Amino acid sequence: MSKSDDFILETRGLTKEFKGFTAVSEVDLRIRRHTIHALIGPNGAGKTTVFNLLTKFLIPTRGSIAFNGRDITNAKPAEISRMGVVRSFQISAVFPHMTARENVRVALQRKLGTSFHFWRSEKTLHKLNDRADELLGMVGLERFCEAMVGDLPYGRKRALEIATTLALEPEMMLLDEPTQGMGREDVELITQLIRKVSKNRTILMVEHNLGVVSTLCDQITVLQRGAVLTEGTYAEVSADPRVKEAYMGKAA
Amino acid sequence: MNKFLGYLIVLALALAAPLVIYPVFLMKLLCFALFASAFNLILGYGGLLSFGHAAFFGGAAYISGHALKVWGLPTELGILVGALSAGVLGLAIGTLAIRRQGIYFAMITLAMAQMAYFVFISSPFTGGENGLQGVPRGTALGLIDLTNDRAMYYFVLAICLAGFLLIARAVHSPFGQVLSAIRDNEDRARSLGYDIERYKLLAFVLSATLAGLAGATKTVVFQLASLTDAHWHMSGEVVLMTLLGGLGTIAGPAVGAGIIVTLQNYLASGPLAAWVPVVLGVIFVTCVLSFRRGVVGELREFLRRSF
Amino acid sequence: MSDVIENHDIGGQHVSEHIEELRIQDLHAFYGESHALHGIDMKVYQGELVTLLGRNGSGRTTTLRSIMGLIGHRTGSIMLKGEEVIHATPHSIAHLGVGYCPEERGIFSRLSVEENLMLPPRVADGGMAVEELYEMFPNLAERRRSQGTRLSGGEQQMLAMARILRTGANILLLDEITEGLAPVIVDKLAEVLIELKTRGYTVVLVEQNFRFAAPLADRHFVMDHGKIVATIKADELESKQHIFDQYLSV
Amino acid sequence: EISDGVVKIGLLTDMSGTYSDVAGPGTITAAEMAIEEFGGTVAGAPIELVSADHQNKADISANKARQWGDTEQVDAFAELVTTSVAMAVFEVAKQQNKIALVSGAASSPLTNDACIPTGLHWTYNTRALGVGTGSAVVAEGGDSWFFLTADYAFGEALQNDVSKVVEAAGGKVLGSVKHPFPASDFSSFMLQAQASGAKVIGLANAGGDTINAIKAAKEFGIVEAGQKIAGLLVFLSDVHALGLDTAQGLQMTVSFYWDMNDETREWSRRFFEKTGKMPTGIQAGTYSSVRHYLKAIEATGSDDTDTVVAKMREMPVEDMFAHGGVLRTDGRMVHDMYLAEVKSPADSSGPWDYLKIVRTIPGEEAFGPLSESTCPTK
Amino acid sequence: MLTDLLGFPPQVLFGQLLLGLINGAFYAVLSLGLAVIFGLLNIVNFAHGALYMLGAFATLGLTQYLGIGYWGALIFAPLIVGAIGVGLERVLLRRLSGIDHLYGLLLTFGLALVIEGTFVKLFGASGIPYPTPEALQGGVNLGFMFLPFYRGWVVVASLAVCVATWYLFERTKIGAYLRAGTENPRLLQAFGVNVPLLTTLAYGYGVALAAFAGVLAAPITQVNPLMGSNLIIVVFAVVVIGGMGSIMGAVVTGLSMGIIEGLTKVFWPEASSTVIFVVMAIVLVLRPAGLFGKPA
Ligand SMILES: Nc1ncnc2c1ncn2[C@@H]1O[C@H](COP(=O)(O)OP(=O)(O)OP(=O)(O)O)[C@@H](O)[C@H]1O
Ligand SMILES: Nc1ncnc2c1ncn2[C@@H]1O[C@H](COP(=O)(O)OP(=O)(O)OP(=O)(O)O)[C@@H](O)[C@H]1O
Ligand SMILES: [Mg+2]
Ligand SMILES: [Mg+2]
Repeated sequence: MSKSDDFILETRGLTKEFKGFTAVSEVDLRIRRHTIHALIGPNGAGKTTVFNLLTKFLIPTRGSIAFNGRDITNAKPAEISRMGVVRSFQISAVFPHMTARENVRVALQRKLGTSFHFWRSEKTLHKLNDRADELLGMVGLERFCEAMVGDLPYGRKRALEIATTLALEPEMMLLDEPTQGMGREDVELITQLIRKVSKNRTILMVEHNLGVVSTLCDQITVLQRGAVLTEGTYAEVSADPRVKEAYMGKAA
Repeated sequence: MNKFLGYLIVLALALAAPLVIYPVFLMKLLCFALFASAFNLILGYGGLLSFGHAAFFGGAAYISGHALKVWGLPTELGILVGALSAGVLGLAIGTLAIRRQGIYFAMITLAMAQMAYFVFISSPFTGGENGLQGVPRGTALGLIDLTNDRAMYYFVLAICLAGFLLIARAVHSPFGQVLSAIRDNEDRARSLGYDIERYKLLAFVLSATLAGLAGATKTVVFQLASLTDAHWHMSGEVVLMTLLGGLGTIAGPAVGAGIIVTLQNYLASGPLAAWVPVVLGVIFVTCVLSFRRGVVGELREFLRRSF
Repeated sequence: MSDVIENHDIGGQHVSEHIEELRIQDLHAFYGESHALHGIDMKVYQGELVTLLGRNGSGRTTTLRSIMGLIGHRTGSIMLKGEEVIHATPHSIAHLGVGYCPEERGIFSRLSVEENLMLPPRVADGGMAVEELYEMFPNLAERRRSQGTRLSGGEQQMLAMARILRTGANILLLDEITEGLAPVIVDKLAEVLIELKTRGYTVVLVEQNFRFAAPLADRHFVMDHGKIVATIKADELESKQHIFDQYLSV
Repeated sequence: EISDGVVKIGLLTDMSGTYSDVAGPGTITAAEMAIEEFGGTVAGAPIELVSADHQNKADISANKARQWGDTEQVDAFAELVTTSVAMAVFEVAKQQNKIALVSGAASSPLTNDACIPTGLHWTYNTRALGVGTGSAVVAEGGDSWFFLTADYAFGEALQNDVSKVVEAAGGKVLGSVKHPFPASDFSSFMLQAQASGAKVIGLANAGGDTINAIKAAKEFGIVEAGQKIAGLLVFLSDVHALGLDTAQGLQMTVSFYWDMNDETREWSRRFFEKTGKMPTGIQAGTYSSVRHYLKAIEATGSDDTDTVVAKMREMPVEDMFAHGGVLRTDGRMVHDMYLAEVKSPADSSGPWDYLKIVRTIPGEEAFGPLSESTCPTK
Repeated sequence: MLTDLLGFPPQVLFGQLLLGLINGAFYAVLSLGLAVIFGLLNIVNFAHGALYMLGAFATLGLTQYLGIGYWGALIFAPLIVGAIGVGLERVLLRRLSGIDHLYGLLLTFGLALVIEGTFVKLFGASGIPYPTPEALQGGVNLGFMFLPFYRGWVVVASLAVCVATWYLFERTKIGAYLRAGTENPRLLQAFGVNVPLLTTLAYGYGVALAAFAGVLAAPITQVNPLMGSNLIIVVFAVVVIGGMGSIMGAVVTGLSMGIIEGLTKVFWPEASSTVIFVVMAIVLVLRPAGLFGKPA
């Protein structure tokens, strides 16, 4: 298998219609292994919908999705997560009534295979604490291991979410606007973090912050009105007048 | 260490209690405490309000009653059969209900329980409105005569303690962790690869089985299973017990059950006899308005604040 | 900061801008037992656009929510158009002509896009016409019959903004309105805000996107740990860069 | 010879539910009136009455009775309205060897398959009700019947007993419909009864169900259209609730009516002074059963269960409720019953003047011979 | 012959359908009130049955003590009970805003116990008769059944109330406020809508609807302290089948459940009190948000 066509995820003719409204139409997406791939486009272009299709939160009207050459069009959310595809949410997704450590541990715990064991002590999970703290350290949350997550500020919750996602050691991560709602310093932190964790991983992200996109992403797909407008590197895409007009405006 | 001491004191009290207090009353209290704790497993820790738990409590009561009276099974086995069949019923109802949330979950469980009630009221083996009377208490382990109230008490205490321990363990187990994660944020738990329906279902079945254990034990104590046990008022009562004691606390439901059972028992023969529903109503209203965390929850909060 | 503010200080063109639209004194706010604002003092004049800057959790949203009367426990003084509103209910505050665009957008899922747009009662004359708004946000026009929460993240943001422009409110409290919007739309929003300023609206903007806020604002309030730690006028941006560095970076 | 130095009677009744009017607080008053007659002491020991609300629930009753027996030295249980309660208390009484004086529950199985040696069924039973109303109605030409039956044991027992009587008298039962208990709307069942073409619609239910059924019959013009309603268990308080306008002409079998003779009038007047209501059969029966129980203790000087029960059987029941009443070995207290008809508003002189006694049904006829009883310990 | 086929004359079937419709009219008005209250307060109003009973007692009281007859009661009883509802909301329910609706359910459950218990204590459990208004006495023979005029009036009056309510909630601005208020009352208030007042009025209105049903019921059933206690759970099921908070759902489901129940009474009478729950379970499995509910 040659390097160039080693695509970890491929979609063919992916389409989603909502009651006569086509949110995603005939999208052929090919994501190369071990790259950071961005999905950008105007509001309502269908980025989140594509995400939901890939992660099985929505069922495609037509088209197919293959992960590592396997057809996953009809898989369930939990299944693809176990296959190694993990997503983050546009609105922060944490377990607010648990501590940060417990949040991460819930993700680590699955691999132990004891999650149905209601007769076993919780202490059997303590052996995961070191790994959990290490992950929290990676996202700059070492001081918050014991904190109740509900009380953390927004940016911290996003960071925690990434730590939790990493705990699953996913082969592929899907990040929906990972820097949304963050201050400059947090954006910086997350950008570095994504770069750090992208080693040996494939990342697909939706992002409106072009600064982040330009520094991080190897490949960019631009969606407009549900269809692919163009694809290429940041330089290629941002030079395209159609992209400027439809999406970037003065920013480019 | 302190906690351990606390448990020891409670245990000692439980062992000594029948010397002072009427044992049958204590047994009733224990059974309801177990029932409420089982219910708390699904509401307090699973975040699912079941409004049909009476079906498990009452169903197990009837089945173990039948097993003991008609089939003549030994007492332990009869209780076990009752509890397990409640578990099976829980599996059936749970499979249907578990995909729904909030008020819809409550309503589906209520609907299924009403159907179960219909079955109970119309099957000949339950004795309909008259109930299943004269269930033999039998012996424990074939040795100890359970017609003696004291002996029966220790037998019930052992069963209920086992039940409480199982619940306490389940809450603080790997499974319990996943369960509280699911309660906090279902979508996230699913995206981490957990098949949340199966976790909820397991919790539901556990809760149903333990509720059944309570119902079956109660049948043996009173030698009687009746429609009261399966009526929707019972489902309501167990919610009230749990809330009054403190939702999502280990001791809360037991305390709540204790308060309600005691009240019902003592009000019924006092001057307030005709006012029982009114008095209970007033208690619930005040409880909801002024100490929502429940007795145990408020106590814990008070201790937390003052120390 | 001196109490006498010269005309040029506040970036407006009219003398009327000396009118205090909003004055906050020693504002404290609490979430349950947790103390979120520790004594805020600020003034905003009519026709002015100010920003609240700060890190995540520094209390900017809480400040807006306090002004709106949405925080149960608050003390101090908040004067809106000369009226004390610290004890007022949110709906009476709104009727003073205040429009609020919340951080979480708050689109009503049981209402269609159009119903969402038409929902807030008019609180004063001079709101924008619906057609004008649809022109401004064509996405909304296209999806007007959709259920509100079926919109994409960005579309919801547009709807949240559009809906308060219709009511005639002339004090706008805007919380992170560029969040999740495509750069082209952000550009458009900047134009809108400039237009609003010329119409004499008073705007308090909470923003992360400094690139967006800097050219629009007359003054910046920098917040940290529930306090205002610095006030920076538009023309001092460069000279006071160190303050930004201190409070906004790591 | 009196155990624990006190004679204690535990009265279990429905204090707030469906039966609180026909039984309820009034039965406590009635029992107290019986105790007062003894001046509060019997055989030198004080008489004590404790009471509790059983909420019509078998489990609550069993629990309470057991506790009374175990911890409060209660010697006899009284009243016990509704069949399930009576049966549950029978179970306890059997184990603890205590006396159960049933005046509220109606099912005839209490002295048949479900009987216990110390369970005494006082006021009436479903058979007696059937004999009274059933045979009277058939005799008047109502020879085809359709039943509206409460869907529980009591309703079934009532329907069975009445059916037997009707068929024995040459009538036919065309069908029946079981309705949920309790039910609020009877129009639909009435329509089915109407469609059956039966001459008589028998109401095998009680309390609120009977009241609502009778109202529905009136509303839908059932009686005008030529069918007759037979209320099989109707109490004075039900008539009071229905009003004479609706209830007039209704035939019913009663164990007691306040306005039968001077004795009943005198007692009922005293009862009325205490409660503001005229007594029902259950309330009068409670008085009678408690009084007879105390008389037996007085006579034997003992409160030992077996001694007392034997004495109670030996002595005839003589009071304003029953004359020459006989307590049989199956537990049945055999006394006269009465067939009554509800007066028209014009015939009534005012509140509580509701019934006209049409016929006295001799005890043997009402309750059947002992040989018919299927009680194994008779 | 149809009779042979069905096992009973077809007239019975028509009769039962009509009766079902009449019962359905009660369910519709009661569940409408519940739906309104759930819609805006997010409270499962367990006291609804007790308030329905209060409506009937108010009718009785008005007649006995003030000499106001049925027609006056039709207006005043809902007003009086509605005012009681307003009081309950102001004093008690208000304090539960913003917390889990479980607590609302509990509080109203407690209230129902208190109200019903008190009335049983005061008036006994067997109920007090209330005469059918003179103008509506008698009935008409429809051929397949005798229709009392009063029952016909019940259907007409209920439908009128239902249509008016539906219009109010789905076609006016108030309706939009109510729906928005269900979701995010704080924000709606921040837009300038007096939400506390809206909430109070909505509760009062829902309660008044219950009382209205109580007035309609008074001449049919007894005026009985427990008349609402068993009805509530059925009405509750009706609301869920229709879709919690859906006005249209409450009305349509109320009527159709009445009819289904009527049919069951012909084919399998013992099951008539259970059939609604069977329908509910089926509906919820197939359409989780109820027939007319919008999925969240
Ligand atoms: N469940 C749904 N029903 C109907 N329309 C929907 C639904 N979900 C999304 N849409 C529509 O599909 C389009 C694409 O939405 P999507 O959320 O994928 O956009 P997006 O590219 O993520 O935009 P943004 O950058 O604003 O988040 C939008 O116009 C949206 O209104
Ligand atoms: N509902 C709440 N309950 C408890 N604490 C809260 C709540 N909302 C905010 N806080 C706390 O109040 C403080 C100020 O929060 P606020 O939301 O005002 O910050 P912000 O500056 O708007 O930040 P962000 O960028 O996260 O929106 C934070 O410490 C936050 O954790
Ligand atoms: Mg999106
Ligand atoms: Mg904020």
